[in-house]
Amino acid sequence: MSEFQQKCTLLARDCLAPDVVRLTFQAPKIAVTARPGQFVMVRVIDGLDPLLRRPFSIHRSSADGTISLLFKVIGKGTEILAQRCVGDQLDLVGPLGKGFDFSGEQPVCLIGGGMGIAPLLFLAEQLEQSGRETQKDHVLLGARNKDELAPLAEEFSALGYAVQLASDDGSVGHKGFIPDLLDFVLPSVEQVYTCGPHLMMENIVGQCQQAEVSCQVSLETHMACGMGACLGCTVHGKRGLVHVCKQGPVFNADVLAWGEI
Amino acid sequence: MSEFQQKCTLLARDCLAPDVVRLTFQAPKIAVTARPGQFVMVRVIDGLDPLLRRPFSIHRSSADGTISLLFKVIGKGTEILAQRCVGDQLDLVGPLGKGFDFSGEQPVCLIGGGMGIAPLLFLAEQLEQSGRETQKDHVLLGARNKDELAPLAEEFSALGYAVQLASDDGSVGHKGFIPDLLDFVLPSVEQVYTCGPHLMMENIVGQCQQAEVSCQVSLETHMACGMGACLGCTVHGKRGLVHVCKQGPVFNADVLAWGEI
Amino acid sequence: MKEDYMNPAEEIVLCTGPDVRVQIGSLALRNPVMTASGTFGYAREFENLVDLERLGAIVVKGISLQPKPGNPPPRVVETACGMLNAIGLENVGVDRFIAGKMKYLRSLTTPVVVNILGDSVEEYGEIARRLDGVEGVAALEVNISCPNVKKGGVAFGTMPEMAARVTEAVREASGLPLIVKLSPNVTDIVLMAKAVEEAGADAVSLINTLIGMAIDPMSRKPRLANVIGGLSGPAIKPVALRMVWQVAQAVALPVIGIGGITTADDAVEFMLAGASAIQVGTANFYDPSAAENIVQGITGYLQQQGEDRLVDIIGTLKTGMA
Amino acid sequence: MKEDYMNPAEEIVLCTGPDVRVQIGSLALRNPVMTASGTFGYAREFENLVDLERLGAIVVKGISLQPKPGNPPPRVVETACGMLNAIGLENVGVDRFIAGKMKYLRSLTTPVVVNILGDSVEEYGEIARRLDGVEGVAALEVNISCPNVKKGGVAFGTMPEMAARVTEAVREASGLPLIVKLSPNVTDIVLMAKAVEEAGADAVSLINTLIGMAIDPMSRKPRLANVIGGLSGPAIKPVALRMVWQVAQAVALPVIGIGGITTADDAVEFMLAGASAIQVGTANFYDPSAAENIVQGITGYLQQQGEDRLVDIIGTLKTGMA
Ligand SMILES: Cc1cc2nc3c(=O)[nH]c(=O)nc-3n(C[C@H](O)[C@H](O)[C@H](O)COP(=O)(O)OP(=O)(O)OC[C@H]3O[C@@H](n4cnc5c(N)ncnc54)[C@H](O)[C@@H]3O)c2cc1C
Ligand SMILES: Cc1cc2nc3c(=O)[nH]c(=O)nc-3n(C[C@H](O)[C@H](O)[C@H](O)COP(=O)(O)OP(=O)(O)OC[C@H]3O[C@@H](n4cnc5c(N)ncnc54)[C@H](O)[C@@H]3O)c2cc1C
Ligand SMILES: Cc1cc2nc3c(=O)[nH]c(=O)nc-3n(C[C@H](O)[C@H](O)[C@H](O)COP(=O)(O)O)c2cc1C
Ligand SMILES: Cc1cc2nc3c(=O)[nH]c(=O)nc-3n(C[C@H](O)[C@H](O)[C@H](O)COP(=O)(O)O)c2cc1C
Ligand code: FES
Ligand code: FES
Repeated sequence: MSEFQQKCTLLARDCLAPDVVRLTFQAPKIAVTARPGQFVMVRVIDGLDPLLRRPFSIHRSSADGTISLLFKVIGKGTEILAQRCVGDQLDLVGPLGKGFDFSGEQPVCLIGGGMGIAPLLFLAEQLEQSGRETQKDHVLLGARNKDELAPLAEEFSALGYAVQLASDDGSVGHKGFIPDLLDFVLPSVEQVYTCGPHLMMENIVGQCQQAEVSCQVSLETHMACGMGACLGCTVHGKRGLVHVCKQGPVFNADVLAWGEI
Repeated sequence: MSEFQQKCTLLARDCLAPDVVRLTFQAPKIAVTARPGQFVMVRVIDGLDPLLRRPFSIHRSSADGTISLLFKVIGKGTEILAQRCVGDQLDLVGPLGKGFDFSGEQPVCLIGGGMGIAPLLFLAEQLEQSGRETQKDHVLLGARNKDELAPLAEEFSALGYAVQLASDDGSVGHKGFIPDLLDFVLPSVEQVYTCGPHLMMENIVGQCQQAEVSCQVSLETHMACGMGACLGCTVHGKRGLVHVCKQGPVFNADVLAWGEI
Repeated sequence: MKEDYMNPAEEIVLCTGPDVRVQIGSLALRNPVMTASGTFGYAREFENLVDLERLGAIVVKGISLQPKPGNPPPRVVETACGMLNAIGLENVGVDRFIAGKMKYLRSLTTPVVVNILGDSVEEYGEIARRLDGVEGVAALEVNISCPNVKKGGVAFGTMPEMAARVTEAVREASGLPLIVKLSPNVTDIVLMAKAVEEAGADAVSLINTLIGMAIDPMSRKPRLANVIGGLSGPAIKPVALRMVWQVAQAVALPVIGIGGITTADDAVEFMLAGASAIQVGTANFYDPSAAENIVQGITGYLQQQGEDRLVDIIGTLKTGMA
Repeated sequence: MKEDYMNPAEEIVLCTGPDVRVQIGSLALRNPVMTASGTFGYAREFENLVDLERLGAIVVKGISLQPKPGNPPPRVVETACGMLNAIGLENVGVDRFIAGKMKYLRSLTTPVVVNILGDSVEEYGEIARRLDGVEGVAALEVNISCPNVKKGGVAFGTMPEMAARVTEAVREASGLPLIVKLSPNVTDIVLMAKAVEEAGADAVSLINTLIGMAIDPMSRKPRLANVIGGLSGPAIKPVALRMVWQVAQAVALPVIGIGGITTADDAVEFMLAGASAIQVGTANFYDPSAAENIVQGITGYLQQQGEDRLVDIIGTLKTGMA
């Protein structure tokens, strides 16, 4: 495993919803090494405010040396990032962390909530490229509304997956919570991959445990360094604290102490 | 006297030289009230680094409600300011300070060195609009080279002034120091207005005192507030310290203690 | 004149919204937002930019017995998210202050707090005496971060006994509400707060500036003529908030929080930590509308949190594990 | 792997340029740029991003006698130009450190400084004893900002006597060069520096973090589970620089400057103020190449200033009026 610090040119900036942005960077070294579930630390500005880099999952990584990030504007850092112009050079460090383990051949289910969808597209693409029959795999995506979901859903569909949607306002798919959809899917899959809001993941992990289906989750915590140096990114594991940036962000759900995280 | 805090839209951004930029803002309230020699405090960024506003002389102020600033990129703040895009909204406070006194009718000489030229164009325009015969007035401008001087010189010429130039590299006009040109001009003027590097102004003030020509200078100091509240912007006057932002930036040269400033 | 950012709907909120009044001892404030000493001049400097009648209180630049010329320039320098100042307490002296500045200040309905400083215990007492009974002075704030000339220049604010003696001297000399402003440059600020509480203070305000320094690598000279100066601004907010929290838990006096406050959220942080009011300092420089915006933002916060009265949130920080 | 920003011309400069070697007591460094404890892990974390052989020295994460799990999350929060951390000194303990981490560290030619911490004077001594004679350990840095459990949790670094006793205990237990790392949360850091100088320290490093706090207004909870934490980053640089300047004037020991250093100019400021070396801390997080860039930038500075040897600029701040 190797990571790089690179000045990366911003190649494209698409707004999927008013506050949901997809950025594509020229990042050859990162793109070549990245695996689904890994992330990058982005310096959103050259100045000192905000000071720390921001972590984002790699949403797409392409053989042409580009990577994409998909994120929602929620605070100072993402606001600045969303306003960077095509042509700007940003300083990225990555790929970082431990990604998804997707060596199996049995049907799987990818479950993304909100921006948790970001790493799953990269995973979906890699799964598809491994030559499997993606029609047997399931993709469940949830977000606030149709605007946010539609463009992403199409990209999963284009890869051949059976995609089901849930939206908070019912503007597309099931109105409500994504885990509601899981009942019907769990019996036919051997592995669940999920990323999204904590409550959603907790619920999914519970269902998986009952159904005895293996589940990998991608976690978010506040990170100062992203590479195991600050020890700031801990969460409670069953056998003590674990560091999300190095031991994760993807964990086998069983190792985590869900009640305390 | 009244000052305003306004979000001002950046209307135009011209590069006069690689590191010399002119910005024009929609700033109706400031434009209407501004007098030559006054300045604005500009918040170059919404974040907290850099924290303080940056002071810039009003370079032009027009009846259509716009003001222009002319500045050189020398550090963090000016670098960011130079990169702001047309359409951006910047927070300006102004007009601030005491400007030039230009009530007299006798021939005058305007002497600008480097970015010290900025406030003099506004002064030259107002003098011209007051209906005087600008051919009898002199304008001496100095800067590093022709690139920096030519566009500005033309604007003074267009107003009818007799313009003489000096450049460090001799690429236009006299090769060397602007004060060298003053000998020939001083006998024919009653009032000198100057803004520029400290050494240049000190030399000019000396020549004016010898020739018994009144001289007004515009000073620069580090400023935290620009409106008389922080007491940070002091320089040595003959009768104790003076505050540049409130008692200046334009001073009658006689009140300042030139050796100590 | 201040650009009018508010629309009529927001205006109405101000009239019918939550109760944001607070009390600092006997001093009643219409809202908790004060301007900090040395960062708001004598208020008139801001009259065109800020609606002074919207502020909770105004603390004027520190006043000494005799006029002080202050330090030689340069006196201010920017630092990362902060600034250093070594103004050197330039001011016109208490008599010219009363004669020259109070008339305008009296014309405002906003309470005026006079920040005072001295070289000796006696001098503090004497300034307080001269200000006692001056119409329009609502309270005194005692800056104890000044060097005690008789004790070799050690700041009054770094030794509990000296701070207590200053407090007593001012207490004796004046019946005005007495706020003692603490220095953060100490090992244990709680000790200082307790000392001035026992000595008769009605409230404490904190923090004054941290001592700092900056150097110009090119000239190899300090960036301030005075070499060292006071660090203020957002950079120091975490330290200020910690000290306010520690002091608020340890004393019964009302605490006024100061340090890097720029937004309503900042102000709320201090109030949750136990401050009954706050002061806006350096922010007045980079955003003259900061104090006014904070007043409005606090109202918005209370509405969002479903609280009717600001006093109900003071010190309600949840530190338990729950 | 680090993106190669340097062109060949610059490479040559590094070979033929000014002499940037410095000496910390008996410890000779190829350049003055060290990485600060707790911000560079055990160095290996950065092996792909930084050429570790270019650093002056590496200070590893603080080591205690027994393994420590550290504090519950959240442990870090960003502040204006800074960050707060309450890691709680998580580490594997001295024995596992020696067994598990030293092998890699020994493979580097860069000197390794081990930062140690304890709950009691005895514990400091014991860790020092276990590290004494371990191959590859070039020096000890003693973190005295930890609470003395026997003295009700008051930090060793806030009382001169306690700091002196820790220093003596380590001095007795080990022949390694001994750096004592001072806490800035004191009224008079010079007193602390003198106390550890007398107690046998070979050098002092400063500053450790300032104690700070942050609150989330929405949840009304502290942003750190531990409530308070250590403030680091550019925000604290002015305070650090002031303390380094004060200490460098007062003691004969070499001083190592720490606090907010991000650029070569920052490093130079500390050296002009009297530091013989510097440590890069929080900057490693937001710019992993910071330390390496500083090494290069210092060389550039010396060339620009026409200086042949870095040691000639140490403490050359011009504070006179001239
Ligand atoms: C491994 C990992 C992968 C991520 N991938 C994505 C992604 O693909 N798309 C996306 O939209 N978001 C993602 N996030 C969350 C993203 O990092 C935050 O939304 C972002 O840091 C917010 O920054 P801000 O300055 O806008 O918010 P602010 O709230 O202003 O940030 C303040 C501080 O809190 C931290 N912070 C705030 N929210 C979060 C959060 N949810 N997780 C971690 N740190 C946070 C910031 O990094 C910063 O240090 C990921 C987080 C992690 C840890
Ligand atoms: C009344 C007044 C009018 C001015 N008018 C102009 C103008 O029309 N055109 C122009 O190019 N410049 C002008 N200046 C200078 C301009 O303010 C500085 O060049 C600018 O502040 C530099 O900011 P920076 O962040 O790029 O530099 P930095 O060096 O990074 O700034 C660091 C700090 O030093 C201050 N500072 C640095 N240089 C100066 C300086 N020369 N004067 C005052 N403060 C300084 C900055 O404001 C800031 O607080 C004027 C200054 C004053 C006081
Ligand atoms: C330029 C300047 C001048 C100051 N003068 C005084 C003063 O005269 N008396 C005083 O008690 N505090 C003075 N202070 C300290 C402030 O009132 C305040 O305590 C400090 O700046 C921290 O708050 P802030 O971070 O919001 O600025 C001054 C601060 C600044 C920046
Ligand atoms: C996350 C983190 C962990 C730290 N851990 C230690 C430690 O274990 N021992 C120690 O002496 N200092 C520790 N420090 C303090 C730093 O070594 C340094 O003194 C401080 O951060 C100031 O420098 P900076 O502003 O460059 O970060 C830590 C700092 C941070 C940010
Ligand atoms: S983010 Fe620093 S160790 Fe994980
Ligand atoms: S800049 Fe603040 S008083 Fe002049």
